[in-house]
Amino acid sequence: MTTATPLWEFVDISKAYPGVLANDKVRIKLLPGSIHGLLGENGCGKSTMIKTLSGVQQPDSGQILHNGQPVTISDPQVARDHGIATVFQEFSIVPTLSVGENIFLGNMPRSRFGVIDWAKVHSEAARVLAEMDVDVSPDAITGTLSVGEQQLVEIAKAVAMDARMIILDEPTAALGEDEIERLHQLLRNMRGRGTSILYVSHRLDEVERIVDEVTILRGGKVVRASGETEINVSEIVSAMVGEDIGEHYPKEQNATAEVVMEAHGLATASGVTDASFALHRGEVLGLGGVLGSGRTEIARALFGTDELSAGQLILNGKPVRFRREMDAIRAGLALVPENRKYDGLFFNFRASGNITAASLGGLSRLGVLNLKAEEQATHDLIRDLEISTQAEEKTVNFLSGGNQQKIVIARWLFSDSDILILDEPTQGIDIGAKIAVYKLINKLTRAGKSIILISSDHDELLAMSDRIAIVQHGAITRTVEASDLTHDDLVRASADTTETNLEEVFA
Amino acid sequence: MKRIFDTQLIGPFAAMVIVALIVALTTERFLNPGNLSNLSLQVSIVALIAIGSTMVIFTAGIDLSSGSMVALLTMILAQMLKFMGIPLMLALPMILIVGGLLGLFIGLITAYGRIPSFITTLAALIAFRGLALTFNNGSPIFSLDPALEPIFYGKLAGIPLPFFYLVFFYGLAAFVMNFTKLGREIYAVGGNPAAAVLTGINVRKVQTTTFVIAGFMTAVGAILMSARLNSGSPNYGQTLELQAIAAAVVGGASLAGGRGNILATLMGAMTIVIVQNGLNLNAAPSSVQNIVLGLIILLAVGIDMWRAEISALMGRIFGRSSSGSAQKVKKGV
Amino acid sequence: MKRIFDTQLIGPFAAMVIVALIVALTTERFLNPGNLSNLSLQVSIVALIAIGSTMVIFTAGIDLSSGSMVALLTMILAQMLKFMGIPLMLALPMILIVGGLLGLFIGLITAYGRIPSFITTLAALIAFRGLALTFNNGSPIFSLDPALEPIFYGKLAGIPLPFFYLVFFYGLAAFVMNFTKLGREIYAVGGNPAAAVLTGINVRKVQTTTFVIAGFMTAVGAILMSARLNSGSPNYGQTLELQAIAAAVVGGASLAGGRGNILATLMGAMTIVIVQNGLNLNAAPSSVQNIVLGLIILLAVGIDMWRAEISALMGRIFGRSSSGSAQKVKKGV
Amino acid sequence: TAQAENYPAPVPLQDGAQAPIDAITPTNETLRIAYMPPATEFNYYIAIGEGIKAVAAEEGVEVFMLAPQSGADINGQMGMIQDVLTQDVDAIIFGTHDEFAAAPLLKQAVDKGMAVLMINSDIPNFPTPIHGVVGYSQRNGTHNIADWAIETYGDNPLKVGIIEGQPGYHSTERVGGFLDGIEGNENFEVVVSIDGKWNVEGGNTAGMDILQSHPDLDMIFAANDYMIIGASFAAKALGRRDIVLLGNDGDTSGLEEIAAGNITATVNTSPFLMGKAAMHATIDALNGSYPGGWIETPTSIEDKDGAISVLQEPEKLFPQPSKEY
Ligand SMILES: Nc1ncnc2c1ncn2[C@@H]1O[C@H](COP(=O)(O)OP(=O)(O)OP(=O)(O)O)[C@@H](O)[C@H]1O
Ligand SMILES: Nc1ncnc2c1ncn2[C@@H]1O[C@H](COP(=O)(O)OP(=O)(O)OP(=O)(O)O)[C@@H](O)[C@H]1O
Ligand SMILES: [Mg+2]
Ligand SMILES: [Mg+2]
Repeated sequence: MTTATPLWEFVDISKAYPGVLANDKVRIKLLPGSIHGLLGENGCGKSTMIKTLSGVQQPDSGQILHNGQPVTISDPQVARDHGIATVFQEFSIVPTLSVGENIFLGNMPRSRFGVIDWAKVHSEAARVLAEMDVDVSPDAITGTLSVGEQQLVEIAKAVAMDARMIILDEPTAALGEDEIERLHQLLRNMRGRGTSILYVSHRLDEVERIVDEVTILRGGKVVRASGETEINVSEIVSAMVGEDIGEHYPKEQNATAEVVMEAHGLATASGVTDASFALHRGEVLGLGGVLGSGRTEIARALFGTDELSAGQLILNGKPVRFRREMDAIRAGLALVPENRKYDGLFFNFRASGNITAASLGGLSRLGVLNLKAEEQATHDLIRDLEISTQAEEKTVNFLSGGNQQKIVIARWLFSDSDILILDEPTQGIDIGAKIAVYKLINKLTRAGKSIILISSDHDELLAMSDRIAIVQHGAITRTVEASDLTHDDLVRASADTTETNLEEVFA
Repeated sequence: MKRIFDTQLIGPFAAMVIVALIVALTTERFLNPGNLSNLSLQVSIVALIAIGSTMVIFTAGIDLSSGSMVALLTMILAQMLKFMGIPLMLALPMILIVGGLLGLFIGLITAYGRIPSFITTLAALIAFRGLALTFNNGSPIFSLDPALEPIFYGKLAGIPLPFFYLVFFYGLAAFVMNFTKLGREIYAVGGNPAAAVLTGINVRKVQTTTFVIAGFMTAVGAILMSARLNSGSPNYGQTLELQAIAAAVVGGASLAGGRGNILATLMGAMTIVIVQNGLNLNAAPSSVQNIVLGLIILLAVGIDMWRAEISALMGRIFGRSSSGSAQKVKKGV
Repeated sequence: MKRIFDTQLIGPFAAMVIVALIVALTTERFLNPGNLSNLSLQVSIVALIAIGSTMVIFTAGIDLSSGSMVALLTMILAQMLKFMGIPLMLALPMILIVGGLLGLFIGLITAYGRIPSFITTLAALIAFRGLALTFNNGSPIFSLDPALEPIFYGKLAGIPLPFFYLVFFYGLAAFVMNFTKLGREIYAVGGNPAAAVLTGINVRKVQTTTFVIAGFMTAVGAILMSARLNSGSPNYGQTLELQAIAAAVVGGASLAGGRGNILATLMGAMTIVIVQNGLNLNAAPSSVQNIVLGLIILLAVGIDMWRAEISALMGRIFGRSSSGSAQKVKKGV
Repeated sequence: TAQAENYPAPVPLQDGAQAPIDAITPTNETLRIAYMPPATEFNYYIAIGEGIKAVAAEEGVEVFMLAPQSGADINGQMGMIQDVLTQDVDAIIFGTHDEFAAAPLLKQAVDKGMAVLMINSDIPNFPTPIHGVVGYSQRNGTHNIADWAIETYGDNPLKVGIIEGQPGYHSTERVGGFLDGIEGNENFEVVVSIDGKWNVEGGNTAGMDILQSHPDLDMIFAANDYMIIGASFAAKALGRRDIVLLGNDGDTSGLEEIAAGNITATVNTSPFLMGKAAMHATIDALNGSYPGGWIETPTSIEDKDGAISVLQEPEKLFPQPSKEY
């Protein structure tokens, strides 16, 4: 660990939003050639800090020192001029523009006359993508790429700047194991060249693997400062949460022998090629695979969103055919989508409207809603799931990510679904909220419900599933007991190598 | 009840009262009983049409077609009454059905053709006016039926009938929006269509339904227009769609969808009509009327947008008391 | 060049050619040289205004104000020329500046007041018409200046001057959109405003700039209108804003922003004008003209929306050859 | 010639406003004539068009109408004239809300040898020379109804409200004629004057509002029949059946409202007959037998009895009355 003068030093940065003090005298020192983790629960103020450092907003008070000199970062352009590149938590690509343009957005290479130099845009973008080992054309329209590829473009934007400091706010939320490893390699290379890196993630396994020092925030305040001790996950967790939370993966075994759903050779136009599995009552069936392997598409096929082009679905022994989501919901299926913000929540509703959205038919007689029953049920669920009681009065945009996720799951508890498909249910939520979701999974399986769990966090998938189905190119190639798999097995089994002999892997 | 008269009504209600006070103080005859009942006549057509426009806005759509549809429907009604000898009692329900069908048509193209409602209703705005011109060589048709006028000018217990139509249809609309599955689905579709699909809400059906309602309410407005003028004309209803949208917007409906109170639209319409009435009573030229209406729209939306800032400012001026309320007003449904 | 004339132009160009062919086959005098040079006169005003409307649409905004602004600017110009004795050579640049300032005003309220452009420009649509009525007691001002007419009716080498204005301004606009920082920022703001903010693009400035451009181009249109009619009137320009939006939309601009080609707007405007010209040459009544225009808007957007489906259908009918192109056409800017 | 029966003798146009009749060079075997009123939205111009068509049918010439829908759409009208110029028409009968806008295009038409006549106008000096003008004197018409009102009601003090059209030549002339007529008469006091936008809807709103602000009004004059029809509904709704309502035009529906006792009187300007006169003059111009100049068509004031007798001659009306009188 170097002891050079910090490249950047942030002194007593405070920032308040109406009603919250999001950052309270936060101090961070960033050394050249070091990866600095910024950790904490949802809403503790990480992104707020990052926005301040990137010039997106101004701090209410505090000082920013660059090589010991005070500077003001008045807008993102100034940050860029100081060699700061940021990958924001919110997607900041423009879907209608090409990959090359996105990489140089706000910073397009121009000729002497201020005219955009398209040849250079193309060649430079191609160079950066090649350096990152990303196989995407600079001319591709970014909106047509997969979520993971878009995230990589996002990172390429920062890489292209050749910055002295690079800030990444949850860059791996949409990435698979493989891409994460490649990103880490890239970051290590940059660290080697003396770049200073500020890294935010809720995936603590990653933190252990790559971060040199950490700053932990709680309620906007620093509770552990840089470089004090060795990095140790359980200490980090207790510092973040403020208490010892015990077991990270409180798995219960509730699977029974009864088969509730069977899929035989499902295929869809959107990329499912051959999905077969059986789901038992009380079971958590994990879907493991690399980014873009088609797990989300399998979920969509099961839920009636995408039409089946082949195969058969059998529910409680009877063949079923879902033509739209409503059919699946009526048959007792539920889908907690991958992206709760865009596909899950109604931000114009309070908890009640969100929780009952999938059950309006059952909640009404002759089209008239039973509002009393709705209030009561909402109240009970908020109590049972330990959701913030603010949710009763305020619209859900005021809630933390964890509370939001619980509300989406509560929707399907209320609709009394028997089979829940959870697509990346813990993405972007903090460790405390994750554990709450795991407990919720236990509660559900205990009550005899079955769960299909999709997660790119291999530790989570291994710990919380009873069995794991390996997904490759839209096909389920193998289903095995979770306890028979190790982390490495899962990585290798799902790796994108068609030649790999799977028998060998599981041997 | 609490649900219907929620905090979203406070702003539009306050705006209406303030405007009424200003007009009452500056204009002698404003508070004449005759003038007050006049107001319910003046507001009725645009306010009834605005029910549909508002519901479409709640789903994050927009309806630009209602003005032209009024023209078309008054011509169809006139044709039926004057040249086809269809009796009034048969012609009126037929017009309501035609209105609903035109709405259905627009709704189907919008929802199932995946064409933005701005486009479909812009096309309808232009084409319906053209269709209206195909009747009677494009000439107005007058003196339709003596029994038509009382529908607009009639009174019950001294109160103009349009007042009762307003109470009835706004009561019904408030009930639908707050107490029925359809109402909730309309807000859900406007709030997040992708999420609505994944929760099993038939988004296209809901969108189509709002256009059917809009078409039906436009037909109600067209009947009142015909009754008011005892005639049909391809020129009626020009810019009526903008007035209806203005009423919704002054009432605080968000064009982004998902947010707003249907009763606030009535208050928005009242606010606009009170101002126009006040200006008319003072014989203000139409130039002033236009400028004032433009400013009202801007102010109403501006105040809604800057509520947090204004309340913070008020807080700074009058002490901290009002600071909490800014957040509260955003309360959902 | 390849960048400007990209695949997004194919559709609108094909539409224009098909429409022109149909009109040419059904109408004797369509291909008269006189009539062809006529077309550039007919299209000029709306096409020039549509440059600004299209740029606003690219940022995911909408400009409803241009029609009324034309009325206001023709009145201001008339006032200056007729009653204030300001010479033409001074009055014209002043009108361009006033247009830009009005656009700036709308842009500032929209961008910095965080009010949706639909609202600000709806308010402007109403208020500008009112302002126009404040001049000369609301009466038109005729017979402004003999030197005004040649601006519209003049010719160079036998080609009407408006043709050259179109070439100049569309050339400039295409250059701005494709080869300058501003152009790319406009697309970025329309494609994802949040991302644009985070990348350091001054979103509000970009939005404001598009409205300034829109105001300026509207002033250009207003000057041509005054030159054509040698007068100013508070009634000019009604529904011109809708025609300009229709041109953009028929040219394939997405109202959701971020996508479209500015030259396609010219083709959209041409398509509309060719149809109107064809109908005029056949003395079609305004009812038919309206209905046809409504259908064109719907069809143009429909074909754009259903491109994938249509191409799949074609593929099924004519063999698989065309199936790949559907994706390609959606390719960006 | 036959002209004296078909239309009153023309009055010469002002100096330099008359285009030479002998320069007209018809090109078509069957004459082809364009009728281009300012808008289709006014029934009045449709009625003129019917008069034109009636003569066309008698004389075996071809006539077509082309006009924008809205009277405000002058740009649209110019576009249409421009499109017509590229066709082989022999004559244009036009009406416009903006003579100066139309002037350069009509100059082209005259230069091409077309016969060019303006309809529904009383301006004898169009900005570019044309062949003829057909219309009634706007100012005289409403001056006459003012005289009639003084004669009929002038013995007692009267409060008068005026509903104007949208500002412009027609509104100025008609309202001006009425004001000229009552000027100097102490019993007539104009207490309010507002815009009724030329249509029934606008007239109704205006009527409602002026009767609210001036409940003591005795008389309303509106600059056209549509607006006074709108105002009559307002008067009826407010129980003011006694109020004197005066219009201008002689639109069939206006006459029927007078016959029904809902409106008091109007200036009957016989648009159908005006159309016939214009068409005869145009055909004569193409034949060289029309000397050029302004043809003033007659107007009359029609109260209830007068309206009924006009309605008894439906062959001179368009549209046809809704019943037999
Ligand atoms: N624009 C804003 N307006 C008001 N409050 C905000 C705003 N942005 C963030 N906040 C609030 O500030 C606090 C800190 O939010 P921030 O986004 O910095 O948290 P975070 O640590 O990044 O959380 P996460 O891990 O969920 O990304 C939260 O209480 C949040 O609700
Ligand atoms: N909008 C899109 N248009 C075209 N192809 C897409 C689109 N979105 C995703 N794909 C493709 O579909 C496949 C699945 O993409 P996605 O990243 O959504 O994977 P996924 O199924 O969610 O993966 P995971 O297994 O991580 O859940 C990939 O091959 C991707 O390139
Ligand atoms: Mg964050
Ligand atoms: Mg996925």
